[in-house]
Amino acid sequence: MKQSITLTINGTKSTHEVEPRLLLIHFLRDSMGLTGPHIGCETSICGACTVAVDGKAVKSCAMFAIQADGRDVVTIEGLASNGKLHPIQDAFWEEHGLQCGYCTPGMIMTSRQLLERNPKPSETEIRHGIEGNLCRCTGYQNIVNAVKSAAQKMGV
Amino acid sequence: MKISGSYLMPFPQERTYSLLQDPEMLAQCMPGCEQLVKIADDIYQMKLKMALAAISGQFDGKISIADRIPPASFRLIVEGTGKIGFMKGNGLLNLSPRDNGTDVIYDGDVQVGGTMAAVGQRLIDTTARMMIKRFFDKLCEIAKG
Amino acid sequence: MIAQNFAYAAPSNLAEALKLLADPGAKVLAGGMSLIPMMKLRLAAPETLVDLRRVPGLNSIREEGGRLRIGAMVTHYELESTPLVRAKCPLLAEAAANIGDVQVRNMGTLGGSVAHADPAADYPASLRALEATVTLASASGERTVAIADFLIDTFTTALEPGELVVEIGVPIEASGTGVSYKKCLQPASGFALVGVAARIAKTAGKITLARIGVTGLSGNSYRATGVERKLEGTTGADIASAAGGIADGIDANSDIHASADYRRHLARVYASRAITEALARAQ
Amino acid sequence: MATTIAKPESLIGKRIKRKEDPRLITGTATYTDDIQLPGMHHASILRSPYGAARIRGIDISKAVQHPGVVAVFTGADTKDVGPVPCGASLPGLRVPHHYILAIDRTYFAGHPVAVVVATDRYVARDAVDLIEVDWEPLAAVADPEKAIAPGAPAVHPEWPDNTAFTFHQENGEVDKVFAEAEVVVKQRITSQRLIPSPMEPRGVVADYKSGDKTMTIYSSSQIPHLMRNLVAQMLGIADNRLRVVAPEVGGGFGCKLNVYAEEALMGFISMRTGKPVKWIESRRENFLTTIHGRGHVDYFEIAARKDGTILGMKLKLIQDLGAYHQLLTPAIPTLSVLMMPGIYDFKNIRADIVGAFTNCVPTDAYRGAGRPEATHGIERMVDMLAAELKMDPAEIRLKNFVPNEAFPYATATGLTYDSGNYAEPLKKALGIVDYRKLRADQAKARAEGRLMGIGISTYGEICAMGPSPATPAGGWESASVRIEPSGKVTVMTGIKPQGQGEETTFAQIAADELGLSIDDITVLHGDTMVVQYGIGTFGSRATAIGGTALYLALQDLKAKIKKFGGMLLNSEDVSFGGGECVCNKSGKTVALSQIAGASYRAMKLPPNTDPGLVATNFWEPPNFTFPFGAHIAVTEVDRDTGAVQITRYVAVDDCGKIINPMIVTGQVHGGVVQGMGQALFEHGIYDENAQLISGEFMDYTIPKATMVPWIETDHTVTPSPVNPLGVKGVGEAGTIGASPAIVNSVVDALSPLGVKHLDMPLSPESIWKVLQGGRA
Repeated sequence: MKQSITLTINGTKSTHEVEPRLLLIHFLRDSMGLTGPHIGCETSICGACTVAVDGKAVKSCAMFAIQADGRDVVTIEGLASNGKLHPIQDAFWEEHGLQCGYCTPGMIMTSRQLLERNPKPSETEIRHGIEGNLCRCTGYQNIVNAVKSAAQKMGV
Repeated sequence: MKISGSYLMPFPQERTYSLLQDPEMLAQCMPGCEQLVKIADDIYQMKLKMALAAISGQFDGKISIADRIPPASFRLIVEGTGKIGFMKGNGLLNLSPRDNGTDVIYDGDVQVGGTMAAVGQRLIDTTARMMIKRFFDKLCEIAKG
Repeated sequence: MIAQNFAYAAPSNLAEALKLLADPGAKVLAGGMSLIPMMKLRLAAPETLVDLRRVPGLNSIREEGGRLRIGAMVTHYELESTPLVRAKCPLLAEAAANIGDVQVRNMGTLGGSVAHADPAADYPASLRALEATVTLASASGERTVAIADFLIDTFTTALEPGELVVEIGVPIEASGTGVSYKKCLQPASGFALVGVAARIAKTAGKITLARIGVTGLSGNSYRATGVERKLEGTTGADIASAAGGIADGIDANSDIHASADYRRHLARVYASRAITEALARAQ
Repeated sequence: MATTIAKPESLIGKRIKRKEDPRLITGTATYTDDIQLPGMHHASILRSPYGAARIRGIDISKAVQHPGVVAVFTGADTKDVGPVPCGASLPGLRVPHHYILAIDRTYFAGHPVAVVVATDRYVARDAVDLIEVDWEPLAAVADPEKAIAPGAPAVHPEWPDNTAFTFHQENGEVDKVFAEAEVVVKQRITSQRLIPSPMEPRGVVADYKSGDKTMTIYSSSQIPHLMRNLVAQMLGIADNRLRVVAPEVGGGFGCKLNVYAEEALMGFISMRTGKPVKWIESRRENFLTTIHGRGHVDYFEIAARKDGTILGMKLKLIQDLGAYHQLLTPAIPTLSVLMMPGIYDFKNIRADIVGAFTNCVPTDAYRGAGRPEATHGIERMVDMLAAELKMDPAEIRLKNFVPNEAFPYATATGLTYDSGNYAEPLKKALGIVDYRKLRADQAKARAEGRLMGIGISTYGEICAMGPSPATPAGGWESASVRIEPSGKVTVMTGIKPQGQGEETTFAQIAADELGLSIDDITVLHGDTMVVQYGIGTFGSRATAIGGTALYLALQDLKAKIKKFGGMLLNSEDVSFGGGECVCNKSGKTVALSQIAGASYRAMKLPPNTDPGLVATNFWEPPNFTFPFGAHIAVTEVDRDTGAVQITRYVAVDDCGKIINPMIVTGQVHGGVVQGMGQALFEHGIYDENAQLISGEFMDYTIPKATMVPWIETDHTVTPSPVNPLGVKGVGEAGTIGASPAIVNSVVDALSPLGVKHLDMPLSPESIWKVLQGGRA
């Protein structure tokens, strides 16, 4: 039985009928056309599906869309404003913090949470901050560099 | 995966031996057992509903008893298949008297396949041992009356 | 990976939630960090999910009667970061900070974790060392049980059908008590191969209180009372010998990540590390 | 009046931000699962839970009746679809018929048995649970050594010895040098099964249009053209009616260098249902059914003189093939044999491979494909030899390297190493770590009871696969370059990046040659209807071969530009540079945009010249390239727990000329971390019943950010003479160098305890056991 949900996604409020079992990631990708967040596993290890719900980074493959009823969701698509990249996006580009790009939207959303809570993280803190996001390409070093660089830019 | 351990049953060895092979007792004590029907000598068909915290699943399977050496030892083989995978346990049970009771020493292995094997190997051993403990606890409880 | 269908309700008060939970096919949804992956793999298929997120009062942290009373829906992140918890019950904050990753800590809840009773979860070591209490509610009222009586076995708790964890109580740490949680994690899943929580108070150079909780080592977490007795009354000079008994009589888990022998060994090493740190932090 | 043209700075060798990134960092890239087609159905596959089983019956009736289900197919429906192809050939190779859905027997856990097609992916998944299979589990075998021992269960009943092939290669006087050797060291060394784990699992969308009998298949692939050829054969449709599109690909590492059952299966479904259909692999399926890597048991023997001179080597290699041959399965261990002498100068080798069938998913190319196994072997053996002779591991390497004057160097295994300066990266790495001081630190650490280790690995690899005669499907590439009427440039290539950044490096090459801004260049790839035929991206070949083809096409184009430029300038003496043609006499210039416009407008054409500015050229490499390098790992082992900490990691690689150092360093970082994964964490474990028990990210550890150290990188540059760009390739280097560096380091740390060798992964428990005195 479908149920109604009303939520705000990247600043726009809308109402939808969903099956309770519909995962938030499928709702965002298949119903809303927001294919930035990706699905990389089913055991909530990889973090490719990370989005912000009420300002908190969550794995949208481990949450039902119905749980987002009444909440505010931000995906990677909602980060750049007026064609201007978010400083973290910019830093990932500048520091070569991505290769295949599949983990990148989740990695950026988690980095955003990290910098909101800790604007000047150390290397160790960055590595801990992104341990819920797997990357198979970069060896993480340039991601660490990107987060550091973003922290500097955002601190200015 | 190897599973071994022991359980002290507060009954004499002969009684313990017969309790452990009593299909009615098995049906009552196997965690989740909903039905046990004899289909051949020493072979029983079983319906099992496993429910463990959030995990649950229906299994069709059978229990067989083999290699009997009364009242010292026998082999118990438990198999089940369901939508979430299959499991197969094969264990040798050795009985010996201890402290006015009977020490049941089991030694065997458990195989798990299908989706169940996906959630984490870490849970299989722990869960199997808990199921065994529950089985013995219940058996003692019922046998004591 | 897709869950089987179910009905969903997000009641707006506790009474309504308890009424829904009286249905044997209903299952509580707290943070969902354990439950939802299992539902996706179809290892769990509840008929109804009762989401507690709208029930008021379950996410509060209060100081009352010398204890912190923590609502079941308080998240790991809140426990890790709330100044009140960090100041008054640092061990719980430390345990929370060790769970999973930031996304999991943002969603996962104390009550959900405790009710799930995963044998390798982080909280039980600390909750046992803290001699925490668990308050349960059902349609017929509330009761409070000791954590030791609540955590019965692997995934098995004292929760009766229709009953709900609503609150966890922990003592406010006396000043001078040193605490530490040390965890050897299984690198893939982040669960504890072994986790040891230590609380130690010292007066005039002697250990007056030692509480040691262990998780991950066996099918159920436990308090290492033997180790505690060996520490209490001493100056804490021989930690290694006390910690050496941490796994005595314990039927240790064994899997592809660590054999029982190795786990027992790790328990001794991590017990020693946790006790050493707690002792150093005790004044 | 002559104007001074400022020659733009060359982009080659510059750190240029990637052109592909804006879409990736904004979430607007299109991966396979992002594709939505009108009327598209979804497929979900039922797979065998058993390592080996007979299918006594399948009942699909409930599934078929389930609301929303469009069709259910089993092996009986798909048996006439061509088999999943094996592209490798070896003398006497036994190739089992690999049906796309099992017929009456399954051969590995995860083997596809039936497929449900439904209107929605949730419904498809529900209906899979309604299919009832009457299984008869059979005895299975997962260990390759057990598989080839007498009495093992037969994976394929027709070949009870489980031997798919044997392969022998020999050079020199092996028996003689072993008989005369002053020292012989023997060791069994394993390279465990690894699960490639790209973050994007595989996925297929197939769209058949019955009206014109054309099919489009979208697949997350490294080889769209080869896939087109092979899937067209499997489905019996003409290759010019099959379009394969590899959209954004989220990592491959070799596992997408393949054609799987699902591409043909989705094609079959779309042909049968007349609707597009999508299948996206779950992570669990990825573990169970996408190829694995490695799976070696190697018995090495090395013969040497007392002074450390290596004389010869013997290898008995048992390759765990799994139950079938995927595209290149049996060829992978032959690459190990080719690389077995490493970068050392000796000519006596003997290798014997046994390819063993097991009830596991097939192994195939995974980052390095055969070369990491060989490098791990030789680098371990050289270290063991050094230990036996009490020589320094750096010294013994320097003594045995192929000398600089020997290039091009003919190896004992029949290769010709193109160029090398093997001592240079080692010396550089030793300098970076201050080797002498490091050894002194180690002595001090040991005196304090700490277990500190220093591990060196020097490696060579075969890259730029390869000359066509040496590869199963051709080894060339081509490039087409089209300068559009505006002067903007479109480059088309047959290679297919999966994160390696060729849209940027190829644009750098094109921009440089044409004197344009990199923003003027667009690089197209991955769509067989858009770009010309190509072989694909694997074996560190994209830049060395595809980039060279591009370079050659650009030369052709430049000649044509000069013709048009000369015509417009009314001069026969023109040069082209900085995006414009200059009359060398008058100094007059005409911009490329004007030239391009004129070439298409074609009011006037130069003699014997077609309109437009389009060129295509090909590069058939005369040889492979052979990058090399030296890695040093410093480790410390926790005496209490056996945990290994990498305290320092230095990688000095030589991949020839570098086009974009940022990308090269990124490739090294990623490669090193995958090598670390093998050395320390990753292990695809099948139990004795052939169940994959490390079959999810909960149990299979790919490195997380917290688990890997800072990596210090440097380079030496020894251009390859094989291609005009002088490039060699770098995609696999880090992985090849890392695992022996780490294992050598940990063995060095534990050597005071008498430890001579440890097998991967170096789990804390395995080391703890050694520390307990249970010697490895």
